[in-house]
Amino acid sequence: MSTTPLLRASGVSKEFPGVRALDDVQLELRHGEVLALVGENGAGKSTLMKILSGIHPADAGTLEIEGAPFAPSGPRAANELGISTIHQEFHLMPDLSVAQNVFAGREPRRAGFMDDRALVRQAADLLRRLDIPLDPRRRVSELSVAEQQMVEIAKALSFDTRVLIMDEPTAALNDAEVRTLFRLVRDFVTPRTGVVYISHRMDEINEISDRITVLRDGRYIDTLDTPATTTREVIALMVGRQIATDVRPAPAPADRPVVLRVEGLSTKKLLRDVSFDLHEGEILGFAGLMGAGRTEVARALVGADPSTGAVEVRGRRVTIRNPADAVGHGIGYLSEDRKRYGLLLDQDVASNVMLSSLRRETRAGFVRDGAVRRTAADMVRRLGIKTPSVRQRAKNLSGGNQQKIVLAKWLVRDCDVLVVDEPTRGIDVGAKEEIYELLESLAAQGKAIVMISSELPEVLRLAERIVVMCEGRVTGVRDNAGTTQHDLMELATRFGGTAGEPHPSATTGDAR
Amino acid sequence: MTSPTTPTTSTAGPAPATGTTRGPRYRQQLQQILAFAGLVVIFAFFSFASPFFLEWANIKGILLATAVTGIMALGATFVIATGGIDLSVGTGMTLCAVMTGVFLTNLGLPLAVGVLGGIATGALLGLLNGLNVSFLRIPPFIATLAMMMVAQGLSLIISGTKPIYFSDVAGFSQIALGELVPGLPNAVLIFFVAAVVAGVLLSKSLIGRYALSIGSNEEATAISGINVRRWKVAVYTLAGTFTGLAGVVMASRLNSAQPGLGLGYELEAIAAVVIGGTSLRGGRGTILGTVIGALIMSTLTNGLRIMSIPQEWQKVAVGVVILLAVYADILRRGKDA
Amino acid sequence: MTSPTTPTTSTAGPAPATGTTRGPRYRQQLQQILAFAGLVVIFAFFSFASPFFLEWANIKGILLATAVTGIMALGATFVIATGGIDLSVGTGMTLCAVMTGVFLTNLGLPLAVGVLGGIATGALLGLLNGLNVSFLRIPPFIATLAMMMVAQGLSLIISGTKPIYFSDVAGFSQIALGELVPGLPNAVLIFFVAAVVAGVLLSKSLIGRYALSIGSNEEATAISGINVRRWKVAVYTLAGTFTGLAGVVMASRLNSAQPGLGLGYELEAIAAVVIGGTSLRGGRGTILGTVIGALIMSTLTNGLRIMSIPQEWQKVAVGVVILLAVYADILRRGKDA
Amino acid sequence: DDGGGSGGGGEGDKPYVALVSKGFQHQFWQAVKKGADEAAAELDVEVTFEGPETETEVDKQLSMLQTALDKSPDALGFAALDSEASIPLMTDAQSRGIPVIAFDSGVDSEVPLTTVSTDNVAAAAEAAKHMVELTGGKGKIAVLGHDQTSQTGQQRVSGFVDYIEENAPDLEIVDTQYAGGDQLKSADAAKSILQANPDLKGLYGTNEGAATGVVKAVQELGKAGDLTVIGFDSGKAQLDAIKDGVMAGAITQNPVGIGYETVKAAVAAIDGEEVEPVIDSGFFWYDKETMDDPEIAEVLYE
Ligand SMILES: Nc1ncnc2c1ncn2[C@@H]1O[C@H](COP(=O)(O)OP(=O)(O)OP(=O)(O)O)[C@@H](O)[C@H]1O
Ligand SMILES: Nc1ncnc2c1ncn2[C@@H]1O[C@H](COP(=O)(O)OP(=O)(O)OP(=O)(O)O)[C@@H](O)[C@H]1O
Ligand SMILES: [Mg+2]
Ligand SMILES: [Mg+2]
Repeated sequence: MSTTPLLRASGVSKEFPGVRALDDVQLELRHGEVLALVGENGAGKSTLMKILSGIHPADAGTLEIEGAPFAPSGPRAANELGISTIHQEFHLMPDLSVAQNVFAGREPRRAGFMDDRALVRQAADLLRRLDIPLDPRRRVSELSVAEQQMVEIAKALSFDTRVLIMDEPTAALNDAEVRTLFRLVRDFVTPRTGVVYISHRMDEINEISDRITVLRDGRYIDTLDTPATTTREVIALMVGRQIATDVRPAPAPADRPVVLRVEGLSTKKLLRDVSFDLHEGEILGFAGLMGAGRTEVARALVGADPSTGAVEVRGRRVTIRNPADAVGHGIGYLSEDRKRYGLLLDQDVASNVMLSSLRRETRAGFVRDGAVRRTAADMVRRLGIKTPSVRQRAKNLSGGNQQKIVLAKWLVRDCDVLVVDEPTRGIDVGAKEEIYELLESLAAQGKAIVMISSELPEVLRLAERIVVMCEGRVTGVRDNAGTTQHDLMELATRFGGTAGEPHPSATTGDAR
Repeated sequence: MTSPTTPTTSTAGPAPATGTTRGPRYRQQLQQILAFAGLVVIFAFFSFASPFFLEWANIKGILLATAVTGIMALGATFVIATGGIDLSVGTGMTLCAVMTGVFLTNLGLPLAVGVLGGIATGALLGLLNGLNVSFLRIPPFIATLAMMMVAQGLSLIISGTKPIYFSDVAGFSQIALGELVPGLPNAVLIFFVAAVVAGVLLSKSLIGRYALSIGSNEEATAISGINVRRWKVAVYTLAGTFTGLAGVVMASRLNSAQPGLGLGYELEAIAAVVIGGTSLRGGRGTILGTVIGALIMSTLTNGLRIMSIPQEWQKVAVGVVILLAVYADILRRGKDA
Repeated sequence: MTSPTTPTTSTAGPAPATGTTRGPRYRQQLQQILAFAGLVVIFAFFSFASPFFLEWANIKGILLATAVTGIMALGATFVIATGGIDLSVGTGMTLCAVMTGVFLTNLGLPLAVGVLGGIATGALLGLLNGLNVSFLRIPPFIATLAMMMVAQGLSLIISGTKPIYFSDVAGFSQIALGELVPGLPNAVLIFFVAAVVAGVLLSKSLIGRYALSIGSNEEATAISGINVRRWKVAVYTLAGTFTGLAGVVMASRLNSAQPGLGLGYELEAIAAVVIGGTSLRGGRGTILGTVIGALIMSTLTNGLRIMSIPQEWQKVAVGVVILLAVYADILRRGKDA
Repeated sequence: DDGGGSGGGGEGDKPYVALVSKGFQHQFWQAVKKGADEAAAELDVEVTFEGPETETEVDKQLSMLQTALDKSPDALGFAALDSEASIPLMTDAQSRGIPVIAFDSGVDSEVPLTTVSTDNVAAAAEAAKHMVELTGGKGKIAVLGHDQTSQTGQQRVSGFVDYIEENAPDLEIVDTQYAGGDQLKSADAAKSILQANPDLKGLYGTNEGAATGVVKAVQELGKAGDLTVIGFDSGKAQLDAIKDGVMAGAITQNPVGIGYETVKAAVAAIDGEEVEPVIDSGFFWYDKETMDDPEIAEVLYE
């Protein structure tokens, strides 16, 4: 191994209007290593990667690959230099198939025309080699977020790549998929290649990375050898304070009234007879593998998808035909797909935060803009959203801060029942803990929360009871106390229906 | 570093860059003032080119010529803000004029009732468009194209393919041509008042905010608990109401309902909206922009005519000037666009 | 996916969703066959309603009436697939016809040269549209609206506002009306051949794939390293080429270039595309759909005429049937849409 | 198939005459239709009447003609937007043995048995003659046309312009604009003309829409009586303007007569009778004084 690093960036600065995203930042990737890049939301990680992959030009600084200076003129140029990137925000063409997305711009041709059969074959080969169970002919718009992430990964690995940049590739994945991904990363790393790996999940970083570079507020802080460092130290460098982990929720009082009762929820596509109760002040966790149907439960519940079954709110049977009805009954839903179902990307922070509650901020039918901005600014402060002003467009915020905006929207709306689907997707450790505390304080105020998460530690950290799903069915309900990740995993992989508990149901209390 | 191809900037959606920090609202204002500057340049040019251009009678003529299309364009702005389109405004306006004629002339109803009836006809057309788009999920282009044909057919059928005259309806022609404000025809006054109302509705009321939200991201708006279907129906109905008002104003100006008219007006209205900076993809739009867009169109036509430019050259000139005006606007907004 | 990496028996992964596994292609075909069924229903209805409808002469008439708009619609499909729009196809076609007239009649060039010149005119118009849209970043609606006016003006200027006749150009009228395949006018043959070419281009070649890709997500396409700007120029140029072909066919059918014609044809062409299932938002579209959309429009018009339905009612009927046809299509596609 | 002899089209056993005109929505064409319907009732035949939306849509008219032929009518009435373009279909009609009657303007072909028409050039010249008289043959005048490209539209301008140029050298035509025959746009265009030429002596509108627009413009600018306005065709707005003195007078053709004579000639042709090769339906100048004459009142429509 030579002493010249595979990739080096030094003195890189980048300014967006009103935001100094990067200030004299350096980064060095050695041959054959996985370098983790960590930092709080808005620290500048994605910006640095976008500079390396030719999406943004840097204001200052030099980039070298194998010691040779380079300046990618665009993403294609970066690819040709051997740098490929899995961006935090997906860049997929939803109307095209998986295969067409993976090989966009590099379609196999025959006699001047595209050879679609070869395209599908190549894609199928690639997916098989990567052990990603996806049909290459499926349309991307039909995929779940996790599956879309898989497409992005396959695409990045389809190049002849020396430097692989992964910007929060596991944010949408659950443990099983993370395993698959890590195997891919290990297979990828050879003495001539290297990986830059961005994540907010410390356990992953400990497992996969060789060294860790820390950014804070757009500045380079330090680079550490992973084996010689503890998570605690890294977090302290990132956020400048200590964070407690390994907490579990306090056992809940027994006699709380049922706020929401779901009975026999089914959809044409996936769900089979899903039932559960939700009590006042309770956080109910939902665990399961990709495609287990947790998101679909949430969508069916709020009327975003058609379904059959009964829903009772505080004992009263309600009909929910669309999310507006749901909100009318005090049920809010925070989607896992913030870009598609969460944000108005072209509108400002204030409009996004206030979208669900706008009606409340009107006088005589007119919107009180002053009040709207004040409330939004309050939320920005409370959640520590990094933005120059509430008039910044949502599009220009970092991924984690965008997620906070979506959360803020529902906090302002103040629903009795809040269904949060992957609420901490892309949120840094420090902020994550703040959000946990926030959810707990909401519960303490008597709100009921359904929390869907692919991170089992997160589920165990917050939920008093945990519903586990597999293939659209509830395969078990566990109380937090005494339950391990392994137990949940076992329930989540009960394929084939009949096996398992005879009548899995999350319903508690007396029958109807 | 080398200059990037900035692939992130699509022509449609404004992307990150200079000026963004000051917030969209500030930028919007700047944008509008400068779009206004474009109009001023056109004005200045014609003032030099023709001594008659700046006479009040001519300015009045321009304003009057803007009124009908302008009123339609106000409504169209809301529809376009949602990412939809309304092709039925032209012939719809005619149907409203014809219905006003039926109410006032054939049925002899009182003036106010007839006028409200004409406007209500427009609202009804808009309601139907909205229901088709929202509940039957027919793409707006198709739904309103169909409505455009139906309205055209109905105008001819109801009127018996004959103009309906309002000569016997006392005061009807005063609606457009009377001068409540001395020197300013009421049609222009109605246009301005309607613009102010539309402006307030778009920027300050729920219907406008939700229209822009729907245009920005319909799915996210729905998941946020807004009844997107119902608000879309409301938006199309509102647009139809403006169409109805345009129909009444036109009928009043011509003192007759001409059933054969109207086709092609929808394109002018949409053009005014788009020149005014509202994106056909939805999510952004302003009423001031639309008013300026409509004024640019009619000022151009008037100026070229007053210069006695031959008709065929007028078309070329209008085309080129629109290109230039919009390009200048894009340049001004810089990388932001 | 956990330790044993074969969680389900389905090779397609853990997506038990019905139908989706068979892939987009299968569904698209199904969809098209069923859209075709819509056309068949219309056909069947008119066959019962009028004894003249199914006569070959009438079918020929329908096909001939479809040819010109149909050819324009083929090109428009590509533009719409990118999420753009081309309003200049109508008057652009006229300009191409006029230029063909100039080449053949005024300049007396050989037939082939004149025809190619006409088509090249279209390509040039398309190129200009493409440059305006891609490089000047003018919204497609505005860029092509301006081109629509410019082309209209130029047609009038170049022709001196008079039709140019091809009576002296031997064989010219055979281009549209000759019958290489006995009983089938060449115009129809040209339309079909053009449709096949367009179909292959859209579904099998890079230009089609990238057009759909751009329409689906322009940013992502650019990030995939595809030169979006250049491909957009190519797409508009291709559309212009079809416009040129339409112009030549139109000129040949009329044996003259009519400079006043063309306005309004763009709407018909776009309607054919949209009725055929191509979304105005871009990203999806098929040529077979466009052909069927064009046939639905002209069959409707013809059938209602042959039933001697009064003209004003024809409009209403066409509007309503288009709504029904598209709604049926939406119902059929169900939640998929 | 067979030559479509009697008993071919339509329902019932009445002879069927298909009329394909140049337009449909304009009052002029509605008047033609009215005449045709009158004749149909009188002669007990079935008549259909169709025309494209604007007079530029040559190909749409051909499609209508094609469909009409496919209905195997017993006779066909046709007002060609472009003679040249319709030659193949005329030949087709002949080969199917369908007699063709041309109306409005002639069809440049041997096929039609007769042509029922008005001479637009002469009619426009008549308008010019009155313009010269009423303005004293001196000063500036302007023309507001309705259609720049259709034959009728061009003839109504050129007949006027040619007459002025030949007979009134001191009368200067300062501007000719077109506004598509749309009242609203015509009004705006006429206002621009008046605005650019404050000393205008006369303004001529070439069809109902254009003339009505001119009247509107003059009224809106408060210039009634300041200049000589001459119109074309009729319609209530024009008749009122003449009564009120805003308009000096107008030319009218005899659209009802055209429709009537066309159907009459068609029926004669079906019955195998001889028809005159040209049937001139004539045109009239009318003004405040003459508009109530029975002969003229008959050809005017509201
Ligand atoms: N296009 C842009 N325009 C304006 N500001 C931007 C733009 N892109 C990023 N920023 C700002 O630059 C800063 C750094 O953002 P970046 O996306 O690099 O953060 P990050 O470290 O990736 O955060 P996260 O963990 O939330 O993804 C943020 O404050 C963000 O708001
Ligand atoms: N918007 C969508 N359109 C079509 N299919 C979808 C959509 N969202 C999810 N699916 C499909 O529905 C199935 C169930 O996914 P769902 O999102 O409910 O699972 P999940 O348990 O939330 O897991 P994850 O979110 O990790 O995928 C998946 O196979 C997915 O492909
Ligand atoms: Mg990031
Ligand atoms: Mg999910």
